[in-house]
Amino acid sequence: MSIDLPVLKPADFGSDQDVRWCPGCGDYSILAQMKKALVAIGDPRENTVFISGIGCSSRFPYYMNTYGMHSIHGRAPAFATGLKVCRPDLKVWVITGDGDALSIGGNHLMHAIRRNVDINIVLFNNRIYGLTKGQYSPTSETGKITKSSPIGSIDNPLTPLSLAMGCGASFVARSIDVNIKHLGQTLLRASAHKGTSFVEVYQNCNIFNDGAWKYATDRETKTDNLIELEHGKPLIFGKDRDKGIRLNGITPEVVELGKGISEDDLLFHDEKSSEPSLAFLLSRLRQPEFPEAIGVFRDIEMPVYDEGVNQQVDQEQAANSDATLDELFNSGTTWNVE
Amino acid sequence: MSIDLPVLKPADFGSDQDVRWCPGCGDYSILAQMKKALVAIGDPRENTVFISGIGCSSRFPYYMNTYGMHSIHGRAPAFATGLKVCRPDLKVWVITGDGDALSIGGNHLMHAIRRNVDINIVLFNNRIYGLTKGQYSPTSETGKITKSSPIGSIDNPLTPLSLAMGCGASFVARSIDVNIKHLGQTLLRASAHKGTSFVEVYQNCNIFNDGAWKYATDRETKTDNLIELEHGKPLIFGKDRDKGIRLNGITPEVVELGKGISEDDLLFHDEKSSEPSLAFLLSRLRQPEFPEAIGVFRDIEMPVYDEGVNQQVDQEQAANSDATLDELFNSGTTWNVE
Amino acid sequence: MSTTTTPEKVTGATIRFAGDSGDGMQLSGTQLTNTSALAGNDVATFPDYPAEIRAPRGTRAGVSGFQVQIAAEEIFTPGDQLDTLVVMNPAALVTNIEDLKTGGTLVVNEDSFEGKDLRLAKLDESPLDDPGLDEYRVIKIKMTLLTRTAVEELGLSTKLADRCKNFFAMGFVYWLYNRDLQPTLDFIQAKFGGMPDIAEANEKSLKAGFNYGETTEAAISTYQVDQAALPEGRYRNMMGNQALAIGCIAAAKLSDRDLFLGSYPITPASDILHELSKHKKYGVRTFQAEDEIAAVCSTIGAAFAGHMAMTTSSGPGIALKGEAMGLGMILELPMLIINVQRGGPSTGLPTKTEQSDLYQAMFGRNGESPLPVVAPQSPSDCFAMAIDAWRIAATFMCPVIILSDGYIANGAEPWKIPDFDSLEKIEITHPAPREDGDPAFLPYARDENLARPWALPGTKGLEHRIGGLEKAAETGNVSYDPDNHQAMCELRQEKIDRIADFIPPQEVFGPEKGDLLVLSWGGTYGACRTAVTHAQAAGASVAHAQLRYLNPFPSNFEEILNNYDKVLIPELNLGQLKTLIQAKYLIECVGLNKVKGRPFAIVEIEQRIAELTR
Amino acid sequence: MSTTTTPEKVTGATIRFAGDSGDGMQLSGTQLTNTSALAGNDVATFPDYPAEIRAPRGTRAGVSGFQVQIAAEEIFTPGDQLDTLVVMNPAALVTNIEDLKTGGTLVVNEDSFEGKDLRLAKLDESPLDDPGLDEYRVIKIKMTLLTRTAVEELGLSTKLADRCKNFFAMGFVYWLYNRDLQPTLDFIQAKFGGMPDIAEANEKSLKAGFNYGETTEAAISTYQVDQAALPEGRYRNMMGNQALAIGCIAAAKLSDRDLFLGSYPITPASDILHELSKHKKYGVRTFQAEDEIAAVCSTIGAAFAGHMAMTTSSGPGIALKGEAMGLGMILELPMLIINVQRGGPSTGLPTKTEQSDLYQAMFGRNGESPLPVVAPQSPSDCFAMAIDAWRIAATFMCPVIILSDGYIANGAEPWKIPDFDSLEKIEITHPAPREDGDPAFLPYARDENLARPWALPGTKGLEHRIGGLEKAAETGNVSYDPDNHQAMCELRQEKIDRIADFIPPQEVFGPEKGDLLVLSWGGTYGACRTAVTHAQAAGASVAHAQLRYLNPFPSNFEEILNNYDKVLIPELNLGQLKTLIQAKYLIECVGLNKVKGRPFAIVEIEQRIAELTR
Ligand SMILES: Cc1ncc(C[n+]2csc(CCOP(=O)(O)OP(=O)(O)O)c2C)c(N)n1
Ligand SMILES: Cc1ncc(C[n+]2csc(CCOP(=O)(O)OP(=O)(O)O)c2C)c(N)n1
Ligand code: SF4
Ligand code: SF4
Ligand SMILES: [Mg+2]
Ligand SMILES: [Mg+2]
Repeated sequence: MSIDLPVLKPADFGSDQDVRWCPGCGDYSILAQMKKALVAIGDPRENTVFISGIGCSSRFPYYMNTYGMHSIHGRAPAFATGLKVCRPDLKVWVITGDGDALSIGGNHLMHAIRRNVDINIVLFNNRIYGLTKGQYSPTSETGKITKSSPIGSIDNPLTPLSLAMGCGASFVARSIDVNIKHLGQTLLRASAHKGTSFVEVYQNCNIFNDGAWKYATDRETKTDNLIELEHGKPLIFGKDRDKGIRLNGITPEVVELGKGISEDDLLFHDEKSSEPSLAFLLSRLRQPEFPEAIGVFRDIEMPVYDEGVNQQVDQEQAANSDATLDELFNSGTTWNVE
Repeated sequence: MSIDLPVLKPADFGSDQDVRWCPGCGDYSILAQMKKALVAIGDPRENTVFISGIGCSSRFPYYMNTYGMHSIHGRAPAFATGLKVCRPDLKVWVITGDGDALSIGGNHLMHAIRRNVDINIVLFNNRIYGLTKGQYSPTSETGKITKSSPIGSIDNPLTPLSLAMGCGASFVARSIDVNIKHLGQTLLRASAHKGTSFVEVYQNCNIFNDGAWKYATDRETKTDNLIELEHGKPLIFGKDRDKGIRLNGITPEVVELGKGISEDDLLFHDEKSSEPSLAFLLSRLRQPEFPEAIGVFRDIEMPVYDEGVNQQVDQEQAANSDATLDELFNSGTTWNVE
Repeated sequence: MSTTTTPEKVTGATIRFAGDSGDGMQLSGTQLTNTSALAGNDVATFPDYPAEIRAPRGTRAGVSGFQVQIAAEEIFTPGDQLDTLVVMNPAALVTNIEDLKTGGTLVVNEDSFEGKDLRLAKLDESPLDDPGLDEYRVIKIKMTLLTRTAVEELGLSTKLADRCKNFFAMGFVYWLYNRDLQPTLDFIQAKFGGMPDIAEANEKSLKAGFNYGETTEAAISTYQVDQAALPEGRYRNMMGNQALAIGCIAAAKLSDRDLFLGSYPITPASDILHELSKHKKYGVRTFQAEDEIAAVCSTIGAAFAGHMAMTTSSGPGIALKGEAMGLGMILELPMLIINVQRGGPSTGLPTKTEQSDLYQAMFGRNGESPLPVVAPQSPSDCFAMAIDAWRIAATFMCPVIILSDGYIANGAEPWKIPDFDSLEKIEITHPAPREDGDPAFLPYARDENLARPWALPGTKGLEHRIGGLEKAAETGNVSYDPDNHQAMCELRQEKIDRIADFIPPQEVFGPEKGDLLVLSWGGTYGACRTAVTHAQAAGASVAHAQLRYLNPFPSNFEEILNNYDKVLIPELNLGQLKTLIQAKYLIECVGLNKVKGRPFAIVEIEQRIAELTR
Repeated sequence: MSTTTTPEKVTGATIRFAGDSGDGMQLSGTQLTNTSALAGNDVATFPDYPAEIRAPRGTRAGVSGFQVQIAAEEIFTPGDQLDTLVVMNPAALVTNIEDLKTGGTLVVNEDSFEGKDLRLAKLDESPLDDPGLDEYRVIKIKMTLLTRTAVEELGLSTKLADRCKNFFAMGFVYWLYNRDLQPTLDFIQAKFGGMPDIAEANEKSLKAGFNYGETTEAAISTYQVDQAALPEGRYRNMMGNQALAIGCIAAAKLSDRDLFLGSYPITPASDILHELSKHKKYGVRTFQAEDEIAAVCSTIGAAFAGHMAMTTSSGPGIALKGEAMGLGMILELPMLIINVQRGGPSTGLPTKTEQSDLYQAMFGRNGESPLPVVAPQSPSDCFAMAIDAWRIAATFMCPVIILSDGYIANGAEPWKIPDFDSLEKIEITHPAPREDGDPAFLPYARDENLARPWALPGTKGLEHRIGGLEKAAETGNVSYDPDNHQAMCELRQEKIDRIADFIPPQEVFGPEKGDLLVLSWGGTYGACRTAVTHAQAAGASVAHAQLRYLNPFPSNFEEILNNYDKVLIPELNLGQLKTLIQAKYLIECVGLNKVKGRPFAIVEIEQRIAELTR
């Protein structure tokens, strides 16, 4: 039997609410790519749920014509876990910011990842608290001057992907708001993965932290400052693709190709490695010493939490298909009073 | 001028409160080693503060004749941060359990580590919630049968040291309750480190999870199942010290020494490596595939949070030594009413 | 079963086993309870143990007790003063003796009153030498020695042999109260069947204890407690937490859906998690969350999903849930939030009971955030209350708070087992899918109860977004409109207020008008009901009202309050219900407030009634 | 400054700038405020902006407003109805016009009423064509064009040029109200000095606006507001959050210690963090924590350390702090917990004001957990209240909750600057070190205020452990003793109750006895005081009491309440103070409850007074 399903367009995924981000905000681009990705994914609108915390980024669900919940600050992964455990039939996306996910919400992020709940977490990293008007965030660089750090912040920044690896993440990727094709692809990969997909998106907040990712988005500099990961391929970068990353023992170093160094000498990417050490090492490549990696760092199979829960329930139900409530009521020692 | 300070004995660090752990609990040994370590460290009792959360392990401060706070569940690092920022003159220890630190307290642990607050965190890992009578914890192995997981838990366990590395920890170590010498040494190393020292101690809960670390403590098996890290030394283990860990690319493998493999082929430990990838890799060595590493994984210098805060304050005070409150009151535009 | 002494008939007895935490006193008490219930007695229990897992052996802090009242009439509490106290060591003796009635029976394990035992209990002399013991009927038994001898032939280690002591003690008490050994023998087989040696040792010890009584005629008299005249039916013993768990499963099935529990362990609520995690075959999903916040948030997620969602905790954990409970309130999704109260403030007295989280339940959230609050009155009432609470939640689309307490949670009493089919169904409808041309779905439209529709993700055409910002009436879109905000705040309040007409009217036990109304809520029910019964029998003009619905109050409640000259509110707090009632009805009430981590004794309430009605 | 029209003398004026969030309205309002204050007027402000950082340009949701009342007499609010409204676009016009007095002046930027502007505001026709505008004095100005022309010679981009529009509007209003341009010219130099082009453009625009008024005589009359008769002294403008910050620094210094703030950003409390983080030179340490829980816990750590410790947040964040606040209470350590309230419940209306967290402050913790609660009445009162609160905390060794609100936090008024030396010191003593032979240190011993000693880590011989479990009197060791628990619960309550004798008695404005008492707390002060003043002038028998101490109530409070036939409690909630008062004093009160995210208008209170006193 074949039914003609109406083919949705990206605009069909937009709600009737006015988008209220600042003009020029990187969030617009992510919204646009998400709508396109959903078209490609092809699930009906009603089977998709967006859950967010609080922050500029977390307004996202309001703009999607799917089910959605704009929850409280930092806790979106926990709402998503409850929802997904009960309704494994739904596609659940978590939209969060660097403050929402890594500051107040760090614990829930960590546990969703280690349990490997089948949800897709997209972290809009603008290295600032946007909604509360510009305090430094856990990803802000040390020394950052903001409203709450007038002579520079002291905190060492977190690297979200390293943290995810520390929690045993099964899918980890990074993309950039303005790399629209790459971003779209990355969202599709995240959606295809079974288990927690964790995607960091470099996002520009043009009001409070304009240019935070300039080095990664400027035409001139980006090819030198970014390295695009491809499974099974050597780590090559540079405008002329003439530079690469090589391992010296366990220490990465930048080398120039040619001059006796060939592609085979380079580090080869393996997103399927059962051990996360390579992915961890790649997540530690940071500006200005190294180009920063984008793409899929890790994509492995691992037991999925909500599947496990439902398997146990199904199994117990199958094994006790005749269990009645009266049996439950009457279990243990009972006696009659006449 | 030399003053004869009274030399304290371990018992001097014990309070007058009855120790209320179950007979046979691994916590006793840690308590004993801590008292000895404090003698060796040599600080006066009044300059040491123990802060804990809630759990069997978190009763620890009551048994120490120092300053102490038995706070609320999971939040000890936050109390310690406030204390240390205000009073960098004090030695602050955080005592916590696998539930306290990694379940409810995960976020505070993560942020204390990334800020590198100068505190020593000792995590008693018994892979169970002891105080609440035996539910599985974030370090319990998958499939564990407990009161709250009657047909086996589904959650993937966390590796505390990998998590710490994911947060950019500057000092990370592991020891075992019954390896009393090693434990004592490890506590001393933690104390000597400036910044957050994170120490995981394998601890036996003989009531609810007896034998969880049997493989690492049994006379017969322990030499094969543990590898003791030493800075600058190759990774050798086994009863006859005839086995080692070698890197194959970035993947560790167990090899037998001799048969063409010499010590020089092995992975050498470097706790001072500026990049955490090696320490991360070592933290991923887990039973039964690999021996598990004990000792100091990482010990590097990194900016220390409380120092940074106090430097800014000192600097601002020095630069404005004549600042008066009246100046503060009168700043901005003022006018007189006559 | 025969005995040489002719038993003395009594209408009831209160018995307490007290010993070291490692001595198995909880097991002894539970067995005596079950055996007595099977014998047709009414029973009520009160376990009381230290916060430590194994507080240092032999110390006062390590004493664990289990009290049970068995009776030939309907009872409501585990009893005030003890008829019989069994003590396994000096620490147990000194910490429990004051609860023993003058003339009561004190059974002592003589073997553990050595120097070391005394030292651990911080005693210089043996309390057995205290002349004060003369007021009791003291029965000293060398239990350790006798138990060892009884199991000798099995060749167990001394340590294992000594573990059977509690069965010896039990056996002796069974003899004293003419109990049938069979239920406990069955239990031993069921529990230790896999370890035949242990099973046999326990059996032998139990019988040895019983026989010791019979053979030595240690006591002048034994007792017989006849069957209580409970209503006809099939019964089982039920503990409060267990009843909440089973009640919730029933509620889920009555509303034709699966149950989800998001919880983080905490004393004394954990047993609900433990119990529910056993019932996956009934479609129960339990999620042991990383903390209480994740627990409640996952619960909200599950409610959004369309499940019967619930979260359980105790005071400190509920404090952490406050922010998310506010979200649950403004989202208007149905769910249960169960607080098994314990001694506060802060970490407080984790294993002790108290009723001091009523304020928190009513007011522990930011903004105008009203939620219904209900409180079961006894262990078995937890079953009915769980179903009631879910009925309210589903009908009015709101989280409902259930306030239980440690006393109810761990106490046990006979529960009359209902037929599942006899329970009233909970009808829930979800809006149907819509097609493109259909009118827009309004997620914040209202039905006659002011409830909004519960639209389930996955339903075509009902796509909608919910969140914590103020929402426009009907559409639920974010709205900063001032008048809308006022209207929505009032509407949410009004919705909760209207529940007053949905719940049953308040009942009163005793005269419709009179000098005094004793008003109680939660676990103080038993003590209050009993005290009022006694006072009524003594001729006082006093009635008792047990308030099971705390927010909103029942619709006829004000009228009732006005029917009495005085209102006495006994509470295990410093006057929290009193505050609510005075604020709402401007009726001055008399508080009777106890915060000792223990339930009221009946006599405490009787005394106050006497003072107020004299 | 000269003007061709002779200004009309008025006792005051209420002016609002309204435009797009990007139009710089907050700056315009602030400048007018400062200039007027410098001119000797009393001033009071009310900024009101959307929750989004930049809500979509030109939409109704994106409108940002700043209202200021300037007056020649003492005023207490930013005014009800507007004398002058400046609107920069159609959205601003339609959303603000209803607040303009009949006959009031409407200044319009005519240039932004094009098709696109109308569409963004969801309008089909230009509201300028609405005949309803006839009731106002409408002044249409082509501000965009005029501003562009004014700055033309500087060769700025159109975008930059258009950014100067607000200075043009300001200039025009300065002309209308006879304001001195100099303070704003100075401000421009200070702020934009580094960008000479921008500075010059702003200057030119400001002057152009002023000159436009003068040249075109756009208005029939201009206004002159004379100096207000404020008490003699030196003044500055003070916003509530700023005053709290500076008050806390002062409090720390008055008690001779450094200040620690543990906080997590949240609207509308963040500015306290911002302000304090600037004052490291006064020994202030600010810790931007990972969340509210870490914030309050670090605060407790800092209090243990001996600092003046504080944490700041708003409703949802305070909800998260509940558990730790309970710990702070049982630890009996001094600290301040500041809640700058916003519209609730849940995330609610983050940028709007409300007073709905009083319940939460009083009751939002598990167990019996009383804490003092105080509430400043106005922006400048925040300074005094911070010092008061810390004095209570340090004297009674307890956390103190300060309830501010968004209205106070962002509002500004003149503050009479005190001499630091004239402020009363806060004496704190810490127990001295002890030697080995000295008597044991008792961390829970009590002084005459029932306060325990504040022993600082690092002090020899005072080593002690504190925690959340119930503690034995005096020693502070863990205690499960039932009687001790009751005694400690009562003692902690008693300690807070005794603060009633420490705080000043309640004052009343107006007759000592009478028909009506208007009772207010927090930011409703100004509207209530003004309304009562008016009613008194009209002959009503009405008095006003502003309750600055909410827990405990002042010692003479009951007596005062009994002196009036009726008590009216206007609150920006559904009746929270009313609940507390009725529960405690059994006096029926009349509520006037508004939850619209906005402060009371004076007339709303006047009306209710009239009804109740007629
Ligand atoms: C419990 C609570 N605490 C604090 C806030 C205030 N708050 C809202 S969003 C936010 C941080 C936003 O930063 P981020 O997650 O990076 O999102 P962005 O706005 O940058 O997209 C904060 C602190 C809140 N709403 N709730
Ligand atoms: C807010 C709160 N939630 C839950 C609890 C109950 N609780 C106390 S300790 C604990 C876990 C203890 O596990 P762990 O940290 O591993 O310590 P252990 O007892 O094993 O040493 C829990 C769940 C609590 N006291 N407070
Ligand atoms: S403040 Fe920054 S992150 Fe927020 S909407 Fe504006 S540009 Fe985007
Ligand atoms: S329960 Fe386990 S961890 Fe706790 S005291 Fe006993 S043995 Fe130790
Ligand atoms: Mg951000
Ligand atoms: Mg543990």
